[in-house]
Amino acid sequence: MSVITYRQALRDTLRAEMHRDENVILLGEEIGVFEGSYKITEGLLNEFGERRVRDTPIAEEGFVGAAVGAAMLGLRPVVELMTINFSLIAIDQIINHAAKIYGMFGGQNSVPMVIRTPGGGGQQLGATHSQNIELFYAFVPGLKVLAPSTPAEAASMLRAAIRDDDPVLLLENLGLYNTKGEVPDDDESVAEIGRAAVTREGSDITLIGYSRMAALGTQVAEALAKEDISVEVVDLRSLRPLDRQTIVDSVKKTGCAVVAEDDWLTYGIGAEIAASIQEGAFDYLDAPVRRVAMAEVPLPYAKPLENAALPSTESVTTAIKETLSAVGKRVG
Amino acid sequence: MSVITYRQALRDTLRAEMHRDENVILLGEEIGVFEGSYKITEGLLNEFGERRVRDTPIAEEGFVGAAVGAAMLGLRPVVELMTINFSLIAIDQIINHAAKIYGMFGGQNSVPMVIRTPGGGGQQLGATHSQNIELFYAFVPGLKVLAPSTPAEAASMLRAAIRDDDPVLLLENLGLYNTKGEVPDDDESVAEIGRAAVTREGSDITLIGYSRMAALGTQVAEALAKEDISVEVVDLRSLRPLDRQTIVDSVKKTGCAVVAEDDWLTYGIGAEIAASIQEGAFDYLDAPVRRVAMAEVPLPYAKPLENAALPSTESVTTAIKETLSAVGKRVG
Amino acid sequence: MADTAKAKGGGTAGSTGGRRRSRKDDTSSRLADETPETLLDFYRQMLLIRRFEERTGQAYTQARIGGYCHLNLGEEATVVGLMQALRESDYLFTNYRDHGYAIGKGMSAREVMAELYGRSTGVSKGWGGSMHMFDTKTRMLGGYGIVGGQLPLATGAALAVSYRGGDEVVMCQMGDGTTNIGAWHESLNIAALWNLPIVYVVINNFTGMGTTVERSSAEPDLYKRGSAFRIEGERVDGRDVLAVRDAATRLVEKARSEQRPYLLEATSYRLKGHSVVDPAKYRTQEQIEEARANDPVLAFEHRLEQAGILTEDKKQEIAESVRAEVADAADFAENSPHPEVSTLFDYTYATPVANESRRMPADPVFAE
Amino acid sequence: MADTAKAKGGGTAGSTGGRRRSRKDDTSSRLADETPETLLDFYRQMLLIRRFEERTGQAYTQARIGGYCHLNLGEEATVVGLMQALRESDYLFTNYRDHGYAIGKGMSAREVMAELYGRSTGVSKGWGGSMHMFDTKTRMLGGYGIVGGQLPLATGAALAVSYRGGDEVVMCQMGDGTTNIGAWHESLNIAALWNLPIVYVVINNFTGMGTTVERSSAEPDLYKRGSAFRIEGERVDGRDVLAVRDAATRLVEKARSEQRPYLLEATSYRLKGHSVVDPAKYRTQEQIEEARANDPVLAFEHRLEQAGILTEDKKQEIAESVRAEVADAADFAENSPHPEVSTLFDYTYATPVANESRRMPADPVFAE
Ligand SMILES: Cc1ncc(C[n+]2csc(CCOP(=O)(O)OP(=O)(O)O)c2C)c(N)n1
Ligand SMILES: Cc1ncc(C[n+]2csc(CCOP(=O)(O)OP(=O)(O)O)c2C)c(N)n1
Ligand SMILES: [Mg+2]
Ligand SMILES: [Mg+2]
Repeated sequence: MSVITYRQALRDTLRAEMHRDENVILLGEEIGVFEGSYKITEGLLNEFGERRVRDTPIAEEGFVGAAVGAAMLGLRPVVELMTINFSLIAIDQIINHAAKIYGMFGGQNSVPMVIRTPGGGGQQLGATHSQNIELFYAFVPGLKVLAPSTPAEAASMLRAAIRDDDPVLLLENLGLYNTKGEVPDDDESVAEIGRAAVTREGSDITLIGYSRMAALGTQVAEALAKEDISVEVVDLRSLRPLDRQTIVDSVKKTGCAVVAEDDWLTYGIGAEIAASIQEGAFDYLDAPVRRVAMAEVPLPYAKPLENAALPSTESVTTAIKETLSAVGKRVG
Repeated sequence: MSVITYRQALRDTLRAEMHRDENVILLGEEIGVFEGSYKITEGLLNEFGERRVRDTPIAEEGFVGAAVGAAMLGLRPVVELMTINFSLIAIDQIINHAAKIYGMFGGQNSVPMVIRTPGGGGQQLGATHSQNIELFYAFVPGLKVLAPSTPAEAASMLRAAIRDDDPVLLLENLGLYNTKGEVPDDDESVAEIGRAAVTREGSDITLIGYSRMAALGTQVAEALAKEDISVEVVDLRSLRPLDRQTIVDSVKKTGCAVVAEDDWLTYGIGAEIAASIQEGAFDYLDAPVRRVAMAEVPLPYAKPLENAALPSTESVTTAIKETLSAVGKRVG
Repeated sequence: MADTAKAKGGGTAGSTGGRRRSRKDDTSSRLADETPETLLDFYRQMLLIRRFEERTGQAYTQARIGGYCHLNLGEEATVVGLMQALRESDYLFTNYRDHGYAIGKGMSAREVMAELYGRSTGVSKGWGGSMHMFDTKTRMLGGYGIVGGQLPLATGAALAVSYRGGDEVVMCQMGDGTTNIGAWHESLNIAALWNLPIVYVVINNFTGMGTTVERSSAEPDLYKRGSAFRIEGERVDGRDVLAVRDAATRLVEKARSEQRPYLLEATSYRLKGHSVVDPAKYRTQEQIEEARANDPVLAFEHRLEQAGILTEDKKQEIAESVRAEVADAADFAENSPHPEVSTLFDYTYATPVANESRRMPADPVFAE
Repeated sequence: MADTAKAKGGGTAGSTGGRRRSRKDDTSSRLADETPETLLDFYRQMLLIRRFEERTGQAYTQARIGGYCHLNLGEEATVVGLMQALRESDYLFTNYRDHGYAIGKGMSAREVMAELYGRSTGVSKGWGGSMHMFDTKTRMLGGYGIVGGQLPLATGAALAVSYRGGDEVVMCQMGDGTTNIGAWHESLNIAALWNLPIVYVVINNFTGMGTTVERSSAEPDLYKRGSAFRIEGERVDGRDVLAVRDAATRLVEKARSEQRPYLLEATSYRLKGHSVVDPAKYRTQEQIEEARANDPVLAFEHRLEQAGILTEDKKQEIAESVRAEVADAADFAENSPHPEVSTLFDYTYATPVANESRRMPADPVFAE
């Protein structure tokens, strides 16, 4: 076991997979000479050369589509999109092409590729650079969408994504790149796509999150444990397919739930979680599923406004406590 | 009152608004000489000339963005996107620009424009041409999204959209263009954006839909009335803002609900409806909110497969009856 | 060699837009350089596409075929000429106007017609339909319905070839209207930067659906648009099958040996509307007559007859064999099974995955 | 007139890529044609941007400014020269590297600095930050952070001008890397087709973030890329404020009188990294020295000194006045109020609407 950052876990995994399989190539803006806008690919151009680590022009649609075409011929391209906001320029190639080619042509040709891209607000990047739009990909059959919340998950999910024969979007997070965690030395674990995980057991309430909000959820749970509130944390890990059973099983045990998400509330990821819970655990629910999400505005640059608009440990804590009051469980 | 098609209602309204306001111009592929892929703009080039009815190159990002820029200077462009599937090429200009400009620059400049585009499967157009991705726009603060289900709604909503100072996406539907309905002569009604409507009163169950599924919902309700099942139909009409209160008030009355949607189930529009109902009518719900939606596959071309994958009167009827059984209401 | 225009990295600008007719003169392709077998083979292939598409149009109006349906009528010489330039191992990507290409690249008329009928014996098992012919064996990697969508894909396929050091070439077909979309610019730039073995082929039928090339492309001499990437372009008369073959072969072989992209524009005349349902009311009488006068199948037939290569007997024989092949294809399609509803979830993912949704519309989310 | 290269509809291709240094020779701008007032004004404007950006960099490292922050250091002559070409009524759209342009188009250093500090006195009321300077009064319609996003917008603004028959011109600034994105192609094509009064200006600092122009643009002579649309292009030495002003004025006035688009490329040298946080480790020592040697502010200062126009006194006076203006701007920003959290929902919609969400993160969906 070593304690490394989420960034390092991604980098180590990319490197190991490139050594393992000659078909793995990297494409993206500024991933080579500049070593990546967030330095995930640091050192890789030096080690593998221009043939395998390709700086692309600023042409998201073109190079994501090129990755799809290369994958059709059997390469396993790993594309970096600098942030998920820029994926909107490439979305036609992702949704109308990568996600469709296997099915639309009757299963003749798979598209083994990975798109790595960070979401995350809270960096004062303003309205166009702070969106969490993983929903757009999680919605689409034919894609697989993974959202690691720890360095160990980042490694095992990236490994799974590269080895999978379908297009996988790996949702990273600006706010997590510097977070640290234990990752096995000579790690070879491969995450199972389509599985959520109970990352902390508890009995009073279920808290469901993914990516940054799963990490934040664990902190909230730890803090509340000191107040004798026992929070069970479910990390969704896979946004498509969605593992409803793990969520519902937890809620059947606790009787109530809060969903924490970094995107906008209306139609956000949490809507599906709440809808699924009421369908799957209807008779077990003692209070409505509560959602904590971003205020529904174009995210402002000014720090006080941005802070107010984003979910936080405070707002998640409030939602948990109010839900527990509603079900008549003692709080604090 | 005249009985006209949904297509005619749109055309008449475009024409009247162009006469009313010189700032209204039309942009889109093949809307002029070709008179529109679905003939909504038939006759308008002849009447208004090339200055106001502009055939664009096949360049969705370019001409949608040009409409945004023109709107910034006070024109009121109405853009046609041939189908919503092609909006993915323009989505960066819609989400990162049209929806952001008012807020990101501190409310200095509004963007009064309309994007008209049809969704709808069931025409054997295959996986890339049969998607219902209104979710992507309904999710985004800064946009307004309307979904008319009748000719009268098409007219009053298009009028509202053109006169509104914000970017509005008007979701039309391939399956509705030929449907007929009453529209007032010299119609001047302007829909209120952000309001749902109870389009049929009932007491046993609430059926919620929008666009084609609201129209289909009315048919189902009429058929079930013959079996003495009283279905209240809520037509969402506005996907953003979403009128939760009207939905919840109906469910408080009936005690149960089915959502019918033409998009994929997981993370679809119905997820938010179900989530909102369990939050707003928790103590009134006698059974889980049930959702009827498209099977989660890239939609196949072959008719038997396509038919099986799409929601229909049968599947909506089944869901209603099974929900009524679950709450112990007599069925049929 | 046929009359072609050339632009080195885009050539000189300032030339006029508008239609440019190539006349049969000294520079046009010479029959004398070809064997009669070759010429008759090309004629038969062109006629097969002609009859196949006519039959497709009928079947569409009889509702045996659904969705959008775009025909290659009027483009037979272009299609056949282009396909001669490719080796079996070369890859092809096209737009939705793809029936002729599918046949030309080696799929059987039967399987293509079955795809149009949406049957499980179709090349894409009935999942694709008219716009989505695909066959890994013959290396036609799709028909695509999103305008310009095939360009990044084809560019990426060329990247894979280049990465592996293979000697295949990728051909990427598109229409004139497609040169205005962003994917065009991004793809050609990438192909030029990375020295990819690909030939982009623009079929210039002078119109998108109803919008003329002059009203949609600010440089209507489309072969010159490679200039923005230092990609050499050529224009060829798409009604002349030999000229098309020659130009395409030359550029494909250059792409192969030099490992860089080329651009070929083939002018052509759509005989009917944009798709089967389009009555093309926007066309003038003059345009209709122009298209008819430029019918490449009749013109080639006439040339071969004049040269004594196509005798009346031979003509009858070929007509009959083509008729039979098309009839057989339609019968095959008609009698083929529809895909089973039980296969609906077979092709969402190549790697099976936990918790994949397999819910039919009426099913609850949680099965009891 | 300064040394400019010209391409008529793209001109001839085949010229070499790579950096092209313009030397001060006979063709460079002549001081003698200008009044000392003009020259000193330009010098002061350039120095103001220089000092403003240095201060911005400091404030960023002191965490007074957040987000991404891109400076105009090294581009002062380009910015000032371009802004001279515009009338007050002309419109400007830029990318995120926009502080200098905002000041040059007429915003006060105070309001621009306040925007950087995220204060409600900022030009965009603190909602935009560094990348999003905007002011309807001075007709700078934004600073945009999505690469290429401003191109369709600016094109549409020119459409509105043209539709109304106005005599304004739109200037659309961007970086070299931006010429590779699809929006470039779609926008220039539309502008040329529809005869729109717009000048696209490419600031070629020879690099995106760290990727050189040769590795990202297959035609690295960027001013020639207009050839794909028959748009005439010119290149000008962006270190020479007079040359930039002359070239920009000429093209802006042509766009105005002829009602059509033009393309201007200004070569320039980024003095620092891509953004404040970028140490630019990928730059060679030679490149760093080259950039320093090409410092446009020092060069212009030196020229004015040599010509006896900038005396030591004058230099001190200007330096002091600029110092004071920047210090005042920073004080103003520092002492301005933060936007109130109660304003969070003020700018989602221009037309108020029923059922708009005004929920804070901890609020339930249904208020009691
Ligand atoms: C992105 C996108 N926009 C619009 C359409 C609708 N559409 C289908 S074909 C077509 C015209 C294409 O013209 P061209 O490229 O010249 O090809 P042709 O049909 O003439 O062969 C259009 C606009 C589409 N399929 N995809
Ligand atoms: C669509 C998009 N892709 C990527 C980025 C990230 N990005 C920001 S600036 C930049 C480089 C731009 O280079 P250039 O156009 O030359 O402008 P410069 O910064 O040199 O002025 C990149 C890739 C972005 N903001 N938007
Ligand atoms: Mg065409
Ligand atoms: Mg640059």
